[in-house]
Amino acid sequence: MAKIVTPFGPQHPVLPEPLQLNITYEDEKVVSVAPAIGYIHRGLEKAGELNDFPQNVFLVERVCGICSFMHGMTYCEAIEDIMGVEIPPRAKYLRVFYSELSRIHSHLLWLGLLADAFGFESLFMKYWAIRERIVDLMEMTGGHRIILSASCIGGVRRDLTDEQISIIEKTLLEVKNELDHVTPVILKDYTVKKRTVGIGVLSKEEALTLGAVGPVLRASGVAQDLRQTGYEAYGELGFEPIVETDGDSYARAVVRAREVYQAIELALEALHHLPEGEAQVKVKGNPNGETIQRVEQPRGEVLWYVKGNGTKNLVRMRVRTPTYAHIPALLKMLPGCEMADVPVVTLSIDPCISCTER
Amino acid sequence: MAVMLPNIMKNLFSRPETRLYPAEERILYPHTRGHIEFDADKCNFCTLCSKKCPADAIKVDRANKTWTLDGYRCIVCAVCVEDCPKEAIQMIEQWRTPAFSKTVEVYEGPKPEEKQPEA
Amino acid sequence: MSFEAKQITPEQLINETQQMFNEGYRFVTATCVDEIEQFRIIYSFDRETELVNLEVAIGKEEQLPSVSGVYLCAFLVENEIKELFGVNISDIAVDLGGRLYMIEGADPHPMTRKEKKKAAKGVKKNG
Amino acid sequence: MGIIQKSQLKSPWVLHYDCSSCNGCDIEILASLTPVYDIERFGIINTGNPKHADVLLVTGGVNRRNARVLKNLYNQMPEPKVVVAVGSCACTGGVFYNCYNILGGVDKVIPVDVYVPGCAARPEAIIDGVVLGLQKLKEKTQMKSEEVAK
Repeated sequence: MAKIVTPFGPQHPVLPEPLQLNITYEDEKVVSVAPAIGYIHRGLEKAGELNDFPQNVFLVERVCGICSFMHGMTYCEAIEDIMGVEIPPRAKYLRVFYSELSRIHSHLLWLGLLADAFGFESLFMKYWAIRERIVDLMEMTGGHRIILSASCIGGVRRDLTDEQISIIEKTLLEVKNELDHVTPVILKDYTVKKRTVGIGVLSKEEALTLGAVGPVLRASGVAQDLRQTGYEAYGELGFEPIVETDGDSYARAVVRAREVYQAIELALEALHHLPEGEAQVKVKGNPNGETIQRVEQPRGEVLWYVKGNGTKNLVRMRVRTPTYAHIPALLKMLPGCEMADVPVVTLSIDPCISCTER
Repeated sequence: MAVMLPNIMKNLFSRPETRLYPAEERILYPHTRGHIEFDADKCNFCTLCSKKCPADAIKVDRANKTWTLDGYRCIVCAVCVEDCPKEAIQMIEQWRTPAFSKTVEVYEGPKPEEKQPEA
Repeated sequence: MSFEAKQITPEQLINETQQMFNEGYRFVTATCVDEIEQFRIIYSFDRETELVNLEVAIGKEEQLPSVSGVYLCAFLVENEIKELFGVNISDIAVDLGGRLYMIEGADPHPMTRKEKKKAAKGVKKNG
Repeated sequence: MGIIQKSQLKSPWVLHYDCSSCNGCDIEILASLTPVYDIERFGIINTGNPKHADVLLVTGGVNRRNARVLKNLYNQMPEPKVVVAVGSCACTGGVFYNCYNILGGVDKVIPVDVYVPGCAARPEAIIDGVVLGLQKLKEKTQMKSEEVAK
């Protein structure tokens, strides 16, 4: 049988973003995959060296529109670490709250997209309808539907009022209630299982050596979550990573479906323990030194390296995003599966290409 | 599909989720970042907003007392609003409306000659 | 500051990385910093959320061996460093030919820092 | 105006292409297709095929590699067609104005008919933008039918 090379992307109905995979098929089976990225490369790291470091907060939030808050937060943490700034406890809890809100939004978005990838249109619509309530909360608290811009160097720009907190608590419980009806579909439905069980398997050893992170790593049976390190206020909130052992697309979907519940719990707990006081401290001076800061994003571990030399401009700013770490794993998962499964497997890593290429 | 059935039945009899946008406009939350509005009378042309703007959307000309906003480059981050010492820039909840062509908003402050007698 | 790195030479790199691999570390990333007179490359590894870094400093023209023979997943980041900084990395497992992000005819190594401008600034600050 | 042209205005099909945006506008475009904003009420359908599409929604500024893809998609779309630039990046380059790989707004590569500002543009603004685009489409259809008549 002759081998055929077909490009998957950059413009593809399943992918909202341009990722190009040059896939070699033998009949219907995938033999090998070569990535060809660069369709969204902007050169953001260089722009971070040209801008002033406070301006960068808004630039790095636009690394990715889905996990926007977390990028901004990690960058702020890195600058605070270099400058030796201790942020107030209220800001720490607020950051946990905003992070978990972003996580719920991102996971619901992804679960919807997965349903879309295997043609379960009504489930896609249902998930996105639920997600819209979280987006409303983001608009109410952060001031924008997508780009929250809530984090700033020295704390949090947007404090919550008691009235807002009661609305949030009510809405999150409602969302949880609605999810109770929808999550069984992902967990038990025949269509979902048929399309995901045993597809794109990544064993525990492969996941570790290929450098997979976040839900992909946890779906392969490694209980690793950076929130265990207790950054911000996570150390004070009870937390156990969610682990599945099968390592297939189904396990990855289950991990994320269960993490939504966990995120709701954590967000509610953060609000419950919210300390009184200021949410922001004034920061003066310029960063001088270098640091590495890591945070658990919806998609996995993100690493920020920041180096300043005592001027307004940074010397180097670098971000290693979760999808970047997942591309080698994806190249391992795809061979052996069938042509029709390529979109599902590709989506199962929760690809975010604008993160990857920056 | 069987697991989805309860959801489908529920959807059939529940209120639609849809916001009938052009027919019914939703009241925007307070402090939503929609677009910025400038008040030339309050401004002292200190150029702080122009320096702080991450997208370089604001241009301030000190000599001619003009303040220029490229609304199609503005990323509504509200940095200028927070940092303006004279509170000349305000955040309005309503989003900026789409248009057929890109326009730049130019505001002129009081001319230097007019202001001198005061000072 | 939450960042410590073990200084090693380019010759030691493969052995040290192999040792990391044998100890069960996960490769996180490599970060290249252009220090104008030389490149610093920081390799980060992770085991159960504990971060360990190796740091290599090489001259601008020197050759650096690839760690993608040990950790296959390093090929992507090494290709990126090779393209954006122009670091001479040899034997990358999957060599994309220095065309990962940019196209033919674009600025060859856009992430390198311009010596003149930065040096002048530095003098000003010190003086 | 024939029946085909009229139906084109009543039910325009959109093609979405992400140039180098941050995903913010993309998920807002998807959000406007889902139940809460439900752009299909107006007969607007998202298609993956440029040859089926009347309206091209572009998000993000153009970079060196995808300028060619964008031109390809634009050229494949049948006349008359409308291009809507969604978001600040697609209008002017936005916050990425000083990135080395960004050429600028979409109008550097293909002609743009409607600009939708905002970072990220809200679904309401996107709906407004597409509706404005339809006015443009009507003008173009009329111009084309006049040309044919001549």
